[in-house]
Amino acid sequence: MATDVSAYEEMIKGLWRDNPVFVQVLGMCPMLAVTNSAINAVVMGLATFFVLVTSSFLVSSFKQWIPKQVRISLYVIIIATFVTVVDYSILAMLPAIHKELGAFIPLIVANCMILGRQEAFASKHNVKYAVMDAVGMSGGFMIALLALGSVREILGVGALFGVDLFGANFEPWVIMILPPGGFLTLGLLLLFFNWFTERRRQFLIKVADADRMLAVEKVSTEGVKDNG
Amino acid sequence: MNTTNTTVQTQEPSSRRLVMSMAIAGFISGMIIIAIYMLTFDTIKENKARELRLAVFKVLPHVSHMQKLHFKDNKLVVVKADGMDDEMIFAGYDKDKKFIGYAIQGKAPGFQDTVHVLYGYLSSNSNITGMEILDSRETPGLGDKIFKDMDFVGEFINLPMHKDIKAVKKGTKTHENEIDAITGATISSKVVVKIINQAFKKWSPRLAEQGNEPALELYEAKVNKESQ
Amino acid sequence: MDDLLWIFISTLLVNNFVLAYFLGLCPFLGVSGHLETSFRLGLATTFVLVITALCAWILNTYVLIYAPYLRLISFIVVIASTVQFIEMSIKKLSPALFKSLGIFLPLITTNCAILGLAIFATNRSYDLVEGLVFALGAGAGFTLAMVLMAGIREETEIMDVPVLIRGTAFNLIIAGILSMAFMGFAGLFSST
Amino acid sequence: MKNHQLKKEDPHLLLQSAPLLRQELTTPAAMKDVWIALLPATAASLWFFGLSALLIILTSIAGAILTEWVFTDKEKRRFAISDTSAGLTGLLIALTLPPGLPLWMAFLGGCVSIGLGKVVWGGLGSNIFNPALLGRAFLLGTFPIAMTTWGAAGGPGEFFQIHSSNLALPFMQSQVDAMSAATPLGLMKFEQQGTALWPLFTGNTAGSIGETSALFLLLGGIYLLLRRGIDWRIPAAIFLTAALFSFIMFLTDGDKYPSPLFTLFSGGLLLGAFFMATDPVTSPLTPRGCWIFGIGIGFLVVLIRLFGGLPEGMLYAILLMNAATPLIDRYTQPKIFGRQG
Repeated sequence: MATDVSAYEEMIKGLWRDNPVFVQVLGMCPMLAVTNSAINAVVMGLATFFVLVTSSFLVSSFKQWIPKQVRISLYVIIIATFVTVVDYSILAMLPAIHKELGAFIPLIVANCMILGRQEAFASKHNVKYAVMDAVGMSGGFMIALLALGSVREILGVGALFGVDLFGANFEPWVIMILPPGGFLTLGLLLLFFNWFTERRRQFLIKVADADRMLAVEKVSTEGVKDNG
Repeated sequence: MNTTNTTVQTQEPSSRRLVMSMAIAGFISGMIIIAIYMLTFDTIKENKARELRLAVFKVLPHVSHMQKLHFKDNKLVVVKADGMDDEMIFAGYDKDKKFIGYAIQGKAPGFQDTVHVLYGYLSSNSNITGMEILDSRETPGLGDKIFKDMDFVGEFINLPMHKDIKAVKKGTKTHENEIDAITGATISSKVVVKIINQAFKKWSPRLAEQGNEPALELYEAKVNKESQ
Repeated sequence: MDDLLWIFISTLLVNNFVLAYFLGLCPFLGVSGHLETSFRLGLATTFVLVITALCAWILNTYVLIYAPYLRLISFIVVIASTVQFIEMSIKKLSPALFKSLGIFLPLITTNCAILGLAIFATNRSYDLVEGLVFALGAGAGFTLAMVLMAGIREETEIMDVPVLIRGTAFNLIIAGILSMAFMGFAGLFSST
Repeated sequence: MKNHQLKKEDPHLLLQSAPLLRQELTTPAAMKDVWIALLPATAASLWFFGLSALLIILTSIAGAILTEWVFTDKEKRRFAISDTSAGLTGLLIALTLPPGLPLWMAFLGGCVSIGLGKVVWGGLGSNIFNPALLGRAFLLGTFPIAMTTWGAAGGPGEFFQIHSSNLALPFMQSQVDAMSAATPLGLMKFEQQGTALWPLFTGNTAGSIGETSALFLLLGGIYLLLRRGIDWRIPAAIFLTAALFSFIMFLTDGDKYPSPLFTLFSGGLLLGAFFMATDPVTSPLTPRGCWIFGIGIGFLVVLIRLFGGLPEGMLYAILLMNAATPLIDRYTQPKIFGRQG
């Protein structure tokens, strides 16, 4: 029971508290390069999900047999294998999207988030935790991709997942689907994330303060009662 | 591994084990990659062929069959292999396997990146029958009108190619070899025109004399079925 | 000849690896705090890029035409071992150079610009010379972006940028502005 | 501002702390000089482009001031607005906009100028890039069509004629305006068609509302130079370099490339050289640095105009040199006494 709860926590933490993009600032390259539309973001998110979960599963299952000296090379081989699998699958199933994502699917290999998870987590934990962690991390990555992709597509094209939102007269913000728009949107999203975290922290401090005050008051009133 | 240092490295695995584990990983990963390659090979090949066929059919009307021609040793030879390079063009044939015209590729640097163009050419009357942008990264909403603006694309249908074509400001077209450029995307329009002029210059002396065109050698049942 | 110039200018300014293709963002956002370091990292990366272009060409011409499916994995392995090899040989041949570049070499292995270069050069079927010019342009562009970024960051270090903004968000916004300024180079030397 | 002047006049007399601190005291008085210097060009914009120009100027100033107000701490608000720098940024960006631009875009331009150009950097004096130009670069990248659709210059008779495209609803496209025309730079670039120098000099051509009139911009610029509000080296370096570079190209092919005078009087070169490149906060500190900065701008603007894809490059030339300013500062810093070097 206890293990279940913490395995669940391993998953949840990647989604928000340790979000690979917003908090750890990893995987910036695919993050910015493919998020000019929501559908590209989803495909990239799914591809990363597949690669991370399968690699984590393998690395964690075989961790006793992986010699320390060559572990990084082995991780890279494992990751590159699965990326090749994803690359060919997308090319076969979704040729149009493959054309748009282009070189950035093979570049999943160089996403430091994936290698980082193998080194920092999967190689040290058992299969269940490793997979849960991978699901959480890639889920968090997908959330970030989708957030960025949606904002950029809505403003830049006036559509979401290719569905027109504002009618033909909408003036698209072209810069949003160009490189500067990627940098600026992610910068502003991070800013918003920081601001939100800060607000929450201050709120929690306030709540804690209020609690303490209440406790103090309670003690003093109780003390008064006692005296009375 | 240095055998003289055995005292220090008692914990470390032997180099044989390292090599073995790398080899096993490499072998497994190779098997997986080859498996996915075999699995997707046909679909990917078919997708690519279909895409190319659709593009050729678009720029050369009434075509039912096509084959690749390679300019080698001063003459055009039919090639059956995959892949495409700058010295290759397509020949289109009608239902009765009679030669219709050529589809020729060209490329040049555009506003952002290289623009790839495919156009159809009838050697019988020196007409361009149509133009299709195969690949470009021109500005969305502006430069991308070279393939999204049907008025512009339409100007290349039945365009006489007796001398170099020229892009002029929209509305000032006076000669039959002139093209109305897209307002606000003059550079991109001129690039398309430039590519066609260059490719024309390169290929027109190479094309076979009329009536002497290479006969249809490949006969793919699939193509035939699709076109009927 | 014209084409080579265009490949160079285009990768240096118009399609800058960092500012337009988002390649090499990790060092660009992470290690660009100091000018001197950034410049050296830029040089080291350029060096590795050129070597990679050479390796990619050899692989493409002699190996991968028979086994295209091994492209990614062979690139990765070759890049990693090349960097290792360069590191060792520099250490032996020129300790001084190793002192200034050495610490960056492991960093470069994880730089997606290297793998990106190999893949882009393959996708565009560049020949050897084109590939080398492409690598030089990419490296110079990476160095240029790094140096500009580092200059700006050093300058803003002593200014009262709000605490909330400082950090990656701020770096991304600077990168966005730089990327916007580089839009001015669009179409350079293409229209004639 | 005075402090700054001193620094530029004689760097050897000044003790500078090792990492150069930029503490420009941009007082309302110095701001007032810039406002006065911009008056002739603003008046000319009203003369040529009528009510449209007025509306664009007002909305973009409103956008700039509103953004400044929203993002400033409550205690500092009054001071921040009363130094008029936000309003000035709003006016400067307005002068670089085409007369037919939808007003909501002008408003957005004002907001972005201040937000991206000033607020994120920590306020006045800390920014690296010229805020007004950032706003314009953003608008040009965001709405490339609206930003390159130019209205023809009219006269006082058409003062009350508003471009229909001005009144597009927020986030909506404008209807195509019948009064559109090509700028002299656009004509040169795409049609190899020159424009007579006299209209170019007075400003009776299509273009951004405050950029067309060389005469009135020169008047303002000379006023600023006389008041020593700006460093003369920057505009001088820009003019010399741009003229020289374009003269060389003109000699190689007079049909394809414009004359040096055309280069100087067209587009945003004058406005940029006098009012934007010279912004003390975003330009180098040392005299040598100013020369390098100006030469860089002059070179880049001609490079982009003649060999790039865009007809006008002043905006990008200044932004790029702004980005290089920290580097220029670093390598032109006067040597500190008692140190080898």
